[in-house]
Amino acid sequence: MELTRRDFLKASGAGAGGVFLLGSLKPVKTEARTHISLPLKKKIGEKTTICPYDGTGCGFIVAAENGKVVNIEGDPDHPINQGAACIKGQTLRQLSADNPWRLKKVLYRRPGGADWEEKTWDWAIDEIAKRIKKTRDSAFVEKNSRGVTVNRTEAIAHLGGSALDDQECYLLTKMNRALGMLYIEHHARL
Amino acid sequence: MAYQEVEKYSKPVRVLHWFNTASFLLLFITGLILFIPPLAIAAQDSWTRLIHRIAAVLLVAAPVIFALIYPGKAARALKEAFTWGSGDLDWLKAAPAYYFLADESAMPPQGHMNTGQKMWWFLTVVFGVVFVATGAVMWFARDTIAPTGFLWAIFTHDVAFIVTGAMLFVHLYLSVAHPLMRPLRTGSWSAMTRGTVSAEYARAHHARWFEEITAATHAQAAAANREKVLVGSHGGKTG
Amino acid sequence: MADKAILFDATRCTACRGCQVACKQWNTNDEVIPQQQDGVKEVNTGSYENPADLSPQTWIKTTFREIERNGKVRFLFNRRSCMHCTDAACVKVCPNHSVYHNEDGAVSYDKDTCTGCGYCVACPFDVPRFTKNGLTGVFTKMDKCTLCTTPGLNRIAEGMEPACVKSCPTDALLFGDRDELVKLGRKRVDDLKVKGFTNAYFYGDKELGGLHVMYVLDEAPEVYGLPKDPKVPPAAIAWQDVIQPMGWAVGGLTLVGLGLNYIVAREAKITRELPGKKEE
Amino acid sequence: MTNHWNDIANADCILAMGGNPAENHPASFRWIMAAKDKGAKLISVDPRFTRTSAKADIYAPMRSGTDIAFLNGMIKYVLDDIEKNPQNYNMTYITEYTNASYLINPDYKGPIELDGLFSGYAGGLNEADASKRNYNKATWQPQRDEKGIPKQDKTLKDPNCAFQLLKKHVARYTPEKVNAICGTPVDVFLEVCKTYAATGKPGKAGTIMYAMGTTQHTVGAQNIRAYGILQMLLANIGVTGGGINAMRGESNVQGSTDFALLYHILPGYLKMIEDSDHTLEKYLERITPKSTDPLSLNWWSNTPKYVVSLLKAWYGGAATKDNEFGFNYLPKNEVGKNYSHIALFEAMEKGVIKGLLVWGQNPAVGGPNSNQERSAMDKLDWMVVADMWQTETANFWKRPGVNPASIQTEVFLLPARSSYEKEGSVTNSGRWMQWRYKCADAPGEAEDDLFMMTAIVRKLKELYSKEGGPNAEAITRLTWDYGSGHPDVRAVAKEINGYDLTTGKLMDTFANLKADGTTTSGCWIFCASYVEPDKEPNAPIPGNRASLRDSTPDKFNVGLFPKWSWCWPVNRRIIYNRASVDLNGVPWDKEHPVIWWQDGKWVGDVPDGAQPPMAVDPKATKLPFIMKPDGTASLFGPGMAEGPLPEHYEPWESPIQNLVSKQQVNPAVRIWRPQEHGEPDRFPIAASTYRITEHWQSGQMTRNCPWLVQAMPEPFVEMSEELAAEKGIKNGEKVIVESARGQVRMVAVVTKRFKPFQMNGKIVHQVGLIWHWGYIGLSTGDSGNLLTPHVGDANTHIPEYKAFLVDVRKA
Repeated sequence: MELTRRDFLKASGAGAGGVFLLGSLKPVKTEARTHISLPLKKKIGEKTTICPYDGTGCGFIVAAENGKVVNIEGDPDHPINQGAACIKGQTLRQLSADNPWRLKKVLYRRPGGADWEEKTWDWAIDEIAKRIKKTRDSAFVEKNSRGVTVNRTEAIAHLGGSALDDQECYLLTKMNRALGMLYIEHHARL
Repeated sequence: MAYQEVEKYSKPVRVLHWFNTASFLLLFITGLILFIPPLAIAAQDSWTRLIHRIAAVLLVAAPVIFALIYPGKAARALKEAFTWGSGDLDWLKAAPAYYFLADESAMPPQGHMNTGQKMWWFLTVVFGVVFVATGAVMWFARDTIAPTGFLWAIFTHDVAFIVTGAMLFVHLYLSVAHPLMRPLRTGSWSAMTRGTVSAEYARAHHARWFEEITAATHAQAAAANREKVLVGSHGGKTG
Repeated sequence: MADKAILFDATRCTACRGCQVACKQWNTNDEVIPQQQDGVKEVNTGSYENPADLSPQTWIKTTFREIERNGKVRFLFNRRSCMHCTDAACVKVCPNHSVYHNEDGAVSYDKDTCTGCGYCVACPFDVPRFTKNGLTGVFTKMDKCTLCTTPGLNRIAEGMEPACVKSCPTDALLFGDRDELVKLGRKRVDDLKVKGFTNAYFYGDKELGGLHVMYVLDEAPEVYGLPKDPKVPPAAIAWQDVIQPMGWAVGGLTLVGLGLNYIVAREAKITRELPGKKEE
Repeated sequence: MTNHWNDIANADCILAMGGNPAENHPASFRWIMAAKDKGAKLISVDPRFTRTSAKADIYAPMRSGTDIAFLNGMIKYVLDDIEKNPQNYNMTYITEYTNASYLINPDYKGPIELDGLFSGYAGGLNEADASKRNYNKATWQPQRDEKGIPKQDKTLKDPNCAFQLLKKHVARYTPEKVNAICGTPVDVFLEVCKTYAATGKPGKAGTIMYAMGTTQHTVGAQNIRAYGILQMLLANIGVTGGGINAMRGESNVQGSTDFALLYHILPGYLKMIEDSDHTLEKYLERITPKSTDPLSLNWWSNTPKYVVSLLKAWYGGAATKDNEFGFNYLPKNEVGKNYSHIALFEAMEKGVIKGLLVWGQNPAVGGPNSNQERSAMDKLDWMVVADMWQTETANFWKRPGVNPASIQTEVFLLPARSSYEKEGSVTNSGRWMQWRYKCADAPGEAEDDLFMMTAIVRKLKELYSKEGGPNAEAITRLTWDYGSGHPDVRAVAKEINGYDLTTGKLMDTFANLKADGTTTSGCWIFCASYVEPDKEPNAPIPGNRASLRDSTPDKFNVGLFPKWSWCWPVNRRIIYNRASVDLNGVPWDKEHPVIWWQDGKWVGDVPDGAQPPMAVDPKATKLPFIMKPDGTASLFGPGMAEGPLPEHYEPWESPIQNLVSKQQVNPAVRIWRPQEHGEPDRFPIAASTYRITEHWQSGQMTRNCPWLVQAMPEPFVEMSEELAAEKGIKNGEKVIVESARGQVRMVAVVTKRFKPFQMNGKIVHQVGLIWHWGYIGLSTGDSGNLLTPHVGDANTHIPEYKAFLVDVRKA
């Protein structure tokens, strides 16, 4: 039988079938694919920091774009951790401003209040300074019972500092002692 | 001879057929993605798999609703799928000569469905059950079943897909493309679109059935409800 | 390019779990921080091992096991993540070839073409995890470790170690050419045997054609929760090797057959019934 | 730390006791592993099997609070072994560098004679009266010759010499006794002794890594003393891979201690002024140690220079010779009065304290007996909290079971910046002062603490100038010159370093500080940290040595990294390093030398005193322990509150009677709430609190991070399978743990890692609780500190978190 062109076209079902059949003979094992080359979505940072958790003092590199943290990983040059990090160090990025649990505003709780109120820095600093002065002045001991100048107050106490920077700790001591405070404690015992 | 038309499939049956055709094609196409990897890009965000599920629900729901409304028809149809006789064997013997050489001589008389149609219908019922069972495992038991169970469900589902897929080609081909099925208005195509076939066609290809219905007609001897079975000339359309 | 691999030395791991979060940090997993109290719905089931399982956001986790032998307790730590098998069931079974071996030997995947079909549950290590579409409940994408070769986050291509390896303080994780690490791993296991760890085992050397995450263990693999003789499940082999070609073959043969039938039957019909008359 | 983190790699044996580095200082394990790679042995002594124990060569279980029995047993082993095998020990070190040879006051009597007490006790056995719970230490002193130099017997044979007294003292702590007290199996204990004593050989080094597990006991300071004695007998102080190394729990708890955020000191460990110090002169007289021994450098004799330089830094031009450099601006502690953490909260409850300033601390979770500490805050008029997060302390008025309306305290909560949102330095455990930079923006209006305190001080200066007030000049004349806008942290760092007022230049070294008011230094030990730019031109911030980032190894390649950041004092990486060499200046360990006398000078680390070695120039030389008045390390320590030698006493709440003496509890211990004492019949189970890797302190910094919450989602109490079976508790179930102070509800972790102790035939169960949780934040739960008592160590008043009694039941 002679096939016309039209016949051939009509038999295209058979043609498609052939293609299908060839497909089934194709080796199944897929070749290793080369990497799809895309520029890194994250940059590795340049600025260094020290882990705020325990006292090992591991180094980290922070990458930020427009002030927003995109990546934090161990500082490979740091002699102590050499780029490594434990689970807490690896979590540093979740301490960033992106964490909705971070405090963003000055908050104030009035006496007997059931909740917080948002306030401004100026207001808070004014009020805090007034409270400190009032409490200090009303419970200030200039001389003890033997007449020795002691210039102290027990009415104001200080707690904390181990999560702060050296310079801040130093200034806190300076401020506390200038105010005459004695009850000064931080995490060293806890 | 005047064209006389015989109703082969009632309207609800036809509606069901085309409804299921649509669902099945949706299932077929969204399932085919697994066999034609370049199509995967079209399957982004699982929407093809969502369509697959919706179509699956429709595919199951339609016959169930049909069976609830027309329990008699459903029962008859099911019975038909599971009723086999020696005539079917004869048909199988005669089929190659018929379908390749257009030699009808050995063809035994056929009932409402010929053996080939019955095979298709039988497999549709059986594989429908297989699809539904394995599909249900894949859909609902994915988190709970052991991976092996899931994998064998996939395996079975996909084997069923291949078999039914191949049969779908055959079905379509025989319904609309096979040279003997032309012109379309005379045979299966007509039966599933308009619901009727020509009496001539019915007599030629479904002699047993034709006899059954004509015998019934004779028994009722010119009864007033003759039109119910033997429909009058559709002259306008077929003339 | 030579295959790369990770060598995990269980005798050096202290379970600090830096790797577990380093992976999340780099791959930006778990970015949404719950706003309400107790918003992280995890419970402690009586173990340090949390979360209880891998997830689309947890691609690697540290496992904890306690055993007691001759009155001595041992606290064993292991790493659970994708093993990057050479005979990878997931690669084998993936209908769309979305899961693939890349040039480093790692098993990576193309998230764009993953349909979430779930066939990769064939993994003998139970690693792939799926995200559900919140609206439809349909699984959308598979996720797992890519050995830090995810396009756009590919540390290896940038000459860096995977995030987990970099994070490890005790060098329990090493990254490098697989051949070199195999030598090192075998040597370490031999050393352990000399030290009296008679069950010491180098896992991943031969398993599944060679894993790209290998384990120096001082106990038998089962003690560390690793399957002794992992296999690609038959159903998975059946998929790409049998079902898919069978699909193509059956479909193809059917079409070929129908096409031939058409040609033959048409001729027959013309000659037999209506000589000279052309159809429509 | 006497040494530093990298130095651990040089150790031949590491004793992790009272600390769990794998859990709480995971990065440090890098260096433990490095040591192990070279063959070092790791010993883990802990009541429970920890992540550190998992990597240890030897694990020795020890009931919490029995460290001294254990350590005295080790000391006894060493002393016995010295007698048998002196060649295995560094006898030169012991005789020349420690006070082993000192003859002690013949009137001295110890616990053997006095059944658990030392001579000089003011009260009787188990004295209840707090005022009598102390010692007169006169009989503990060494005998001195007419020049004031201690009398010595370098043969160490004299029965009255410190060495022999120590030997006699520890003779009671046999391995069997240790086993009966600590519950440590005898064979395991002897293995520990043998392994660790092997570091006594010259050239070998052993390090002790400890943390709060050692210190948070009624005998915390004596526990450290026991470490000191052991390390001196093994010649492990001053050498590479040796030392007594406190692993600090906060990034800057070293710095905040150095800068004296503690009641009893001023910056640089200068003793706090007291009532009796009527004048500056009297004060300096009291706090400056004296020595007449020409061989003793007695570095603390420079104290007046540091005090005056501090006063000049604080009061500048207002500090003149005429007003004793502003001495009277500063307050004086009442003699003998305790202002420590527990005392502070007791005073708060009594209403003495009206205002509280809290800078990133959270005692409502972290404080002992937190129920008391939370309710004491009700008495405050006001509270200022600077923090990055909402804390339980700031929200004490929201605590469960309390009606906020009934609490009248005003609370100001100031949003703080994180460590990488501001600039400044922190000092790590190894005393490295490391600079960090502002790397990212802070959320909202968050400000750094520097800004807050500066704003407050500026405002106070304004108020006191305007309105006056008592001792107003102390505030108005306080120097605070760090720019007019946001305070310049580098200016503060320079003030800490100090200036030469005659030249106006930054000081180069504290050796040049003067007592005449011509120099300043805010903290003398940090002098030399920030010098003129031309003195340190290569630092990223020229002159700022804390910013140095050059990790070039040191001359001997022992991991000192002298050009990485800066370490106090004067960049000396290993303190007491003069003890690392023999009398000729040759290192005991030539493979890992710290310093070496070569060609007439010291090379290597910055030496502890530049004088020549003892045998090279016996006249000009100095004894190695330059911070001790006598120049030697104290095997016998006359300065301690409860005795010159460590003696075992049971914790305040203990399941058993003291097996060593009739003295049950440390006779000098401070007990605040005797009525809250839990009795063993009601609370039979020993308990301890501890921290875990995944969380940190009171939890704000970790409980608000989903990655960490996911990794450890709930607080738990760990217990043995045996105890759980006894109580019908299944792993993962909720249980109630109760003490005499309160109760907590936690998940039970039933584990093989806890085992009941066999104590002298009695089974003692022990449980362990973590305390990182509270009622505020992303993840909430109970803190183990609701159970801990208000009882403190006799010297430091550190609370006893680590040993108390509880009962456990199914919730």
